Amino acid sequence: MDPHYPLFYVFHFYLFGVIALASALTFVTRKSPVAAALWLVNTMFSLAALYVMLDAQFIGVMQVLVYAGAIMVVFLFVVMLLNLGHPSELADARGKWWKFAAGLVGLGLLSEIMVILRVKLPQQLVVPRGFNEQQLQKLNAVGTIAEPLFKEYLLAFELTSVLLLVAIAGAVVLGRGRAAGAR
Amino acid sequence: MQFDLARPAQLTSALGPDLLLMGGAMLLLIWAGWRRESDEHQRSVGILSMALCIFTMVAVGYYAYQGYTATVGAVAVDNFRWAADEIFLIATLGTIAMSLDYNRREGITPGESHVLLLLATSGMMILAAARDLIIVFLGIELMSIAVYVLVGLNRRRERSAEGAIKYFLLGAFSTAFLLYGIALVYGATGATNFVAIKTNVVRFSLGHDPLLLVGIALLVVGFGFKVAAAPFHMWAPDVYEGAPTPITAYMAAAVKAAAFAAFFRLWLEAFPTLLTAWHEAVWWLAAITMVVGNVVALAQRNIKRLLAYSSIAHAGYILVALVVGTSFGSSAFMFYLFAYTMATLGAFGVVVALGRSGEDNMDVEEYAGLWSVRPGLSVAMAIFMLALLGFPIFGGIGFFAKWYVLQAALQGPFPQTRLAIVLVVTSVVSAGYYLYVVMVMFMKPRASAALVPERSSGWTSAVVWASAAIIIIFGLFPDAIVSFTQKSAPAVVRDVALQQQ
Amino acid sequence: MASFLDSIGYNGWILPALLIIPLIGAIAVLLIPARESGGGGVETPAARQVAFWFFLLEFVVSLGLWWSFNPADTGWQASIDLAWIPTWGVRFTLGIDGIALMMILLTTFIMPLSVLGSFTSVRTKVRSYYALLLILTSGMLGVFLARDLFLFYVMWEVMLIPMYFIIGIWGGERRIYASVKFFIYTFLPSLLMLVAIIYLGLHARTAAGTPDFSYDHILAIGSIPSRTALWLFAAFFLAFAVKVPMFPFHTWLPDAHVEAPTAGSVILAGIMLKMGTFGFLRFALPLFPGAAMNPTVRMTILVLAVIGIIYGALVAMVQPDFKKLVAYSSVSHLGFVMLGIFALTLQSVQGALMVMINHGVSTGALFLLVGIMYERRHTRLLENYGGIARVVPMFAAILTFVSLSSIGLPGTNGFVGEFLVLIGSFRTFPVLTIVATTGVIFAAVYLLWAIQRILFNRLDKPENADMPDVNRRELALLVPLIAAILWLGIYPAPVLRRMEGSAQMLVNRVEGAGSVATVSEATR
Amino acid sequence: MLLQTAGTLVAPASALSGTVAEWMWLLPVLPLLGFVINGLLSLNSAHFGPRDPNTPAHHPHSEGAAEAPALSHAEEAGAVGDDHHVVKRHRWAGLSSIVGPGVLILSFVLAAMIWWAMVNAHPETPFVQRYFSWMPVGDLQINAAFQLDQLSMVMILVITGVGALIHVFSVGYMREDPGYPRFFAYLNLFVFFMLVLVMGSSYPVLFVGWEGVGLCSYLLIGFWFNDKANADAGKKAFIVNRIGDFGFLVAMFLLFANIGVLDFVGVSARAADLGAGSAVVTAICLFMFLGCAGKSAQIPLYIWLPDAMAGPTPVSALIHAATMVTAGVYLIARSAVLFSMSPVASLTVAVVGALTAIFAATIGLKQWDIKKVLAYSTISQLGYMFVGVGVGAYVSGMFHLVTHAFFKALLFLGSGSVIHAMHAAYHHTHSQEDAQDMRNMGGLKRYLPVTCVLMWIATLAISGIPPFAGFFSKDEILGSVFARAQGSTLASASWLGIPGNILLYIIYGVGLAAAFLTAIYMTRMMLYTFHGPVRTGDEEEKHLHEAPWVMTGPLVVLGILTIAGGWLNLPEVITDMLPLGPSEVLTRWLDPVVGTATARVVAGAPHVPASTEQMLVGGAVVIAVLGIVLAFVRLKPDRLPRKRDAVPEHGFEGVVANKYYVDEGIDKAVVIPTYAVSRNFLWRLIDNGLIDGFFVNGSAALARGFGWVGSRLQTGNVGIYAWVLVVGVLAMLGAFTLR
Amino acid sequence: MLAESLALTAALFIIGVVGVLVHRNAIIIFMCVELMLTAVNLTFVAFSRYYGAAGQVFVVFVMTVSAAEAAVGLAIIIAIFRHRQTVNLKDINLLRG
Repeated sequence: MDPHYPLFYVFHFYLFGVIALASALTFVTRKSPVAAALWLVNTMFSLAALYVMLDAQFIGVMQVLVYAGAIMVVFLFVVMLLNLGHPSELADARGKWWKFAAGLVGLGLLSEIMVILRVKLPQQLVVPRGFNEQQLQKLNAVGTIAEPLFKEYLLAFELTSVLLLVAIAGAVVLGRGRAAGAR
Repeated sequence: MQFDLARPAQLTSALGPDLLLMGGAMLLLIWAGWRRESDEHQRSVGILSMALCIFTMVAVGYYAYQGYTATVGAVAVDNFRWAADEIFLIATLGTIAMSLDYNRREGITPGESHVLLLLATSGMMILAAARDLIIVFLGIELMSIAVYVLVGLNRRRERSAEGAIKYFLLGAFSTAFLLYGIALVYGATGATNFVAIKTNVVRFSLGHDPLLLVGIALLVVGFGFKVAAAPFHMWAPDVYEGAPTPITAYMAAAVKAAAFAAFFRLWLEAFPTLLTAWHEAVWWLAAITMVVGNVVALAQRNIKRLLAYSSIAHAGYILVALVVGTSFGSSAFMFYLFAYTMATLGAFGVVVALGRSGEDNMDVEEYAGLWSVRPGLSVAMAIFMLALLGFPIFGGIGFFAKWYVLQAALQGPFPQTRLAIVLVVTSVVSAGYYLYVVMVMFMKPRASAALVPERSSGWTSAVVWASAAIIIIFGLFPDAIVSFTQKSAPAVVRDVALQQQ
Repeated sequence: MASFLDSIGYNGWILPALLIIPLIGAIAVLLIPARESGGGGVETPAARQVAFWFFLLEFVVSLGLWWSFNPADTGWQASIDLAWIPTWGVRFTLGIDGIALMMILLTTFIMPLSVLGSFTSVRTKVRSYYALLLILTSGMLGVFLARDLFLFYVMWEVMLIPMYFIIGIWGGERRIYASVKFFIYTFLPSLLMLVAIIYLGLHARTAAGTPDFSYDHILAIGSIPSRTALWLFAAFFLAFAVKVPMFPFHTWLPDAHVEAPTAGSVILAGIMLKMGTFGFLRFALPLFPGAAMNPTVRMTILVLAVIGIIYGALVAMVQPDFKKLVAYSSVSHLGFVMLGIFALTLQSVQGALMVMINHGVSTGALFLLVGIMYERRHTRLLENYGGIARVVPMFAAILTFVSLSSIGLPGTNGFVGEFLVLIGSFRTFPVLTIVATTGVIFAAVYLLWAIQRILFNRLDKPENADMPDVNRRELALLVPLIAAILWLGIYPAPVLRRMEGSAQMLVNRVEGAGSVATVSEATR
Repeated sequence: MLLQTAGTLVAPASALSGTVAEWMWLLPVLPLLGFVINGLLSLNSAHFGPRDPNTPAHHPHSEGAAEAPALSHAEEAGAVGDDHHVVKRHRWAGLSSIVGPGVLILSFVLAAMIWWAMVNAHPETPFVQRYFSWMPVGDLQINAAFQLDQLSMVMILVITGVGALIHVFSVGYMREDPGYPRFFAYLNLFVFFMLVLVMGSSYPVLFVGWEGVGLCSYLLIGFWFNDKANADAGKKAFIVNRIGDFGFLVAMFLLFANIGVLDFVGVSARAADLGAGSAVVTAICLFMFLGCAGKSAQIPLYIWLPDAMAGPTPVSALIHAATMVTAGVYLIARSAVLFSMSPVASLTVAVVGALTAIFAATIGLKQWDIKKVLAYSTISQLGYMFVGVGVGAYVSGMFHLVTHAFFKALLFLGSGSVIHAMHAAYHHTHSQEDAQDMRNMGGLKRYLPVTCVLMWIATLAISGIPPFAGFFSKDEILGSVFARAQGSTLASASWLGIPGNILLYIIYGVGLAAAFLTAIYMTRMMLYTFHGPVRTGDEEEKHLHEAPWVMTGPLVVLGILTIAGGWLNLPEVITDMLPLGPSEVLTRWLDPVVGTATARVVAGAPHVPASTEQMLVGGAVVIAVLGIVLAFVRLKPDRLPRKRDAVPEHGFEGVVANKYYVDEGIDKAVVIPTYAVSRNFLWRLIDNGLIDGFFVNGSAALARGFGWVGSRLQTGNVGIYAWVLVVGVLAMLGAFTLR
Repeated sequence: MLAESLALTAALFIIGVVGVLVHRNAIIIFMCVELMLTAVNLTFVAFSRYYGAAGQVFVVFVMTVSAAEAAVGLAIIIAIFRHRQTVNLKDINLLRG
């Protein structure tokens, strides 16, 4: 771990990391969608905290708003709408042998992905120390995002708008089904 | 002229055709929502969408004719892109034409469906142009989300919904892998632009950087899913069967093509120097895909599933062109894409023309003795089957496509003789099911109870005959297309390929 | 005659014309307005006349080659050369040498007869049937004419589809199985050959970097490493050996021959099988002399050929079905051809060519006769016949005569071919040849026994007692074959002279290069 | 190459050019013409073949027919038409009976003229006429050319002469056969091929005739093809001949491979290159002899000839006695140059000939079918001829060939008229009796006096009683065997370790023994047929009568020839004693052809002293007489039971009567196994089972099986798909990271 | 803290994968996918400390995408539920073979 991190950050990073991991595990093991959703929200929160620890305050806020706020609420809404709340969806999870196998596969994947921990970034590309701080000083947390977003990644940004449009249209086409389906 | 992509104005004009399509689509969306949905309305929307497609094709053609180029940026401006775009647009055109009849028969009224097709196509065009991982990601999502909806378009058929959910869940799942891959590649190279990635890889000699390798692996998974390469193909048969037939055609032709276009550009522009790293993996991917697709197809009795597996097999063939990893390979890929799109469109066109409401006659055996009642359609179907089989003259351009891929495989710095052998042997296996369809149509006696399929209205048969004509004519004189595709390698790749040889 | 041909610039247009006439014919046949016929009659009977006249025209036109061909000139003749796919270095190049000449004449000679043979047997979908036959003709001629490997491959495959449909639609009970088997059986090796062809084309790449598939240029590459040459040869060998068919690769043939309609069988046996041997003569041997003359390879192929001779005869002997018997006899005859080709003396090669022609004529005639029998009694099983020589003397006489020519009785064509093959092969491979010569005995056994069971013995099937004898049409199609049998048997000299130059050139080329190669093998 | 010189250079040099010999091509063409005409006539379906003799309508006990020799049915069905109330003569019979014999007589006349021209010209070299090039391939130049020399002249005369007689005879014999024109067509075709055989100027051309006559014998044996037995016999004849032809072909290959020429002129010019006594020349001769054995019914390939008696009797006379079966002898004489160079081969020929002679003679002792007796006697006599040519006495071989043609043709035609009479008789009474079995005959001399007398002459001739033709020819052969044993290249050579001279003495002894047996069985035949009581049955007896003149006429002519034939080649021994005329005519006549070869064999050995020779001759005569006497003493024609109440012989006699069970043995040892193996092993197991079933369809089934498994994995449950996907991810990551 | 973030990302991502493998409830599986996406975001953020703010920009895009996916996905789930009255994938297997 690089020294120029204040202990406060480090401590909370680990703390919320552990929380995120724990609540993720709990989330996976839930049978009831509602419980799962709530545990997922918990994970999202702790991730938001982690973002803050990583100097990405704006993203942290977004995380809370979009994921925890919007997306998960929609999930819960659908769960309620379809009345799936109670764990009556029996035999939701697979048998224990499947779970065991799944665990093994997970460990296998983990062991393979873990090679990325031998990471060493090309130093020439890494921004000079303190650069991020200066940025934060110069243009505030929002500005640091807005700068590249509207310059370098303008095209991508515009594309997201089309993406959302597609999503809306699609949802409408599918959702207007009751009327159409009734015919 | 050359676009300076750093300047928004020029970037915009570099994206001219794409923007034309998107903007037009948005207008059409408004028009579609204007009236309460009805068959006439969806037809009007559809016809307008076809017009828009044609405009866009013209625009693309104009850009290609002008021979524009561009500075390295978020998007590429080269023949590769234009050729791909034209193919997407042809596929879209055919799909819309088919769905005009199909929707009427199946009672699919929302005109937005056509607009979604257009938007998905715009996503593909973005994919073909994308020179930045983020753009690739967004393009794929733009395309996929629209297609998720289109698969579930038929609200009456449970199978349609089932296909949609299967496609959606697995699609989102694979997207996660793709995204993770992007993240890791970004982390390893500090860049998302293809060219930048390549230069960084060379500069900092990241050939064995674990981050990069894992990232590439995950990217292979993501693209492999989109192009339905074994073992990431499992979704394809079910979804193809469930989706409305025109949409199936669209997925088999355009979606696959778009994913491949991005795949090729990424591989040839960003990772050419890592050939040794990814070569073996992709080699096996291609081989397994060819074998699985062709062998499992032998067991299929449902025409849509059969074509689904055939499309898997063809993904394998195209991957062979990718394994070669030269500009020659990419032009072979483009040619193959064209031939394959034509044959697939035509084949599904026949399926649409012969279908009955509710798609309850998708069993190949239902075509027994078709020749005696619908000679035209059965001959056309035979042409498409032979084209997919890669048979000369009768299969028209299909043969040249296979020939081109084989030539690419045997040429170049690393001749892929073994892969070529796998390709031809599996092609022979494929004869087992393509000929099965032909055999049923021509040699089986017509069942006494079988009722004569009603004549489909003009649009579908137009698609069928147009693609048949193109297949046969270019099957006799392919030179025009060959010479164009030879120029249509990703711009940056040329020099790289030359360096390698 | 030759001067007249020159005056009309015959050599300039004949080869493309040969390819185009049948296609025009096919279109013409398809354009005939459909007339469904009630009660089992023949649909659109006009189609068969039209087709027949087109085939006749084709034959007449091709006949000019006999005079316009110059035996002294061993190069390509009447050749034309057009651009087709420049970016791939593929050209539309046609030309003939003595070998191709005879094969073409054989084809154009057999086709009208086979059409005449299926006049009454084919009653449904008549137009498509004859259209397919016409297309098939173009394909087959294309194989003999092609001077560009790409073009050759295309034509080679093009033959497959029409035959697939002809067998599959108008064939017998197990037609579907037979047709699919035929298709896939021949498709696999030809695709392997495709790979080899591409390899060659890339190897013969021009200065501009585009591949080059022209036969002559590929012939000119001397620099194929011997191991690679072996593999390439293997690819070509498989493709041709299946088509021939040689001994272990022959099992598609009985099914295809038996199930195919008469015309189909005639064409299969008469012409298509020759594609394989022609391929050996035109491609496999000249392109890879080193590999072909490699002692192991050569010996293996020769042994297979001899096995084919004996094995085919023995298996033919025990067939209950006459058509199948004839089919297996083809295996035996083509064994002689392979023996002659790989024994590689002038006599044996010439003999092989003669056997190719003879087999086309005789076996074609036999299949036609089987068809005549079948049309009358709707059975091909020998046990359902017997003693019919008395009711159908004309048929009996012709069948006996044709069988004798197939047995190789001197004075008929069969003898000339087999004699030349054997006497030529004896010079290089005496022992094998002696074994092969026993084939003449077995040939007599199976065919004489068969015709005895058909024509002779007591006439104990009452339903045979009133079989009608051959009618005018059948006579009209059999007489030319009989004439050909006698002519080729008594005065084959003109044929031999026309083929001699090409055969000689082949032998010299392969022997020369082969010996060099074998030497280098030894030194390596 | 060399043949062209033969064609262009030799022919002008020949003394015959410019004479009537220029027309020799007409000799075969005439019969060919006859064939064409008769063939076309026969092709009208009204009376093509016989009614099926086995159809119940005509034969109430057609089941019983199985045991009875099929021959009877054939003869009956043919000679009289199975039912003379139904079958009229063939519509064109009249025309055929003019054309058929006519062409033969014409070509005989022409042959005679050519012969006369030859007599005047004394050509030393053969006269070769080249018509067109048959198979010109590089250094293999085979021309369609005819060659005329003394040897072929002899054959031509025999063929056309005897042939003409037999044709005339057939006019009567086949009178009522429904296939009348067809018969003459075949017969003419046969003569054509036979002439090609003897006139061909090279081995391949000769081979054309060689196989052609085989074909005709096949057609003629199976002439009454509606009887399976006849068809079988024909097939058997053809196939056995083919086995011989195989040898002939190989001989040709060897010749070409070693000296590169196949025409007689060229071979005799180049033969020296082979080297006398070399392995090659021996191989050539042995393979060629295999061919001769097939054609001339020598051990082991004699089996077809007895069955060949299924054909009409004139056929047996012409093809299976007079001409075709002697082709082998002709071939050896023609190839004298080669055989004389290989003592081993020559000895082989002699040994086989001797064995055949004695072997066939023993069988002949026990035959009841009159034609079978003659058949075996033919085989035995052919054996004699081979002994002759084998020991290098080519002239004597040819001499015996000629005389044998006379008397054997006479015998067969005689038997023909006998059978004809028997048929007529049996036919009137619709009896089912066997018309060829001697046990049903007896005492026929009263009804067929002419036939009886003539056949006795022939019998004496064949038994070697002076002054009939057979006596001279046979004695010449035996004498020359003895002479060779005294001293020759053969005597000095050794065969399978046995010294040549000893072997030759043995052969001589065997020859004498065979002569003895010949006398016995021929006398036996005559006794049972013409003497003793009539066993036909009283009713039939009324209908027995002599044949019409058209049949007896040729018999008479042949009888005269049989008596006079000996004068062709009187040995000096005789001419010294009595002034009968010029001696050794034939020898001198044939000298230009076989003289050198004979000389090479004799190798200047001293001539056998006249005294010894006279002694030998006397001995031979005595033995023959003894045989006849013995037969007269032992055989009791009046005690002979009729066929229907005859009991089959037992023990050795039974074995002999059943021809040593050779046919049965071959059936069991060769035919049935071959068929079984081909059917069950090659076809069923290898072809259908292994290649097709296992490899071809097996691989297809395998692919389908995998496909089935694959589609079963497609359970429709997305979870599974996710699993597969993740496993793929695992593999992919592994591929990239684990290395 | 790069390594830690990467490790945590991997862990969360794979937890998501395992969740997809063990669950049969469409909604829960979808949630697992969402978890995987978020996990990736952590990586981007972690890299953004080294390569500048671009990483954070990507996170914004990812969020948008997942929002869009959520909209469509839930619509689809509702559609299938309308047909089958269940979102349990083991009952959704008309399409097979």
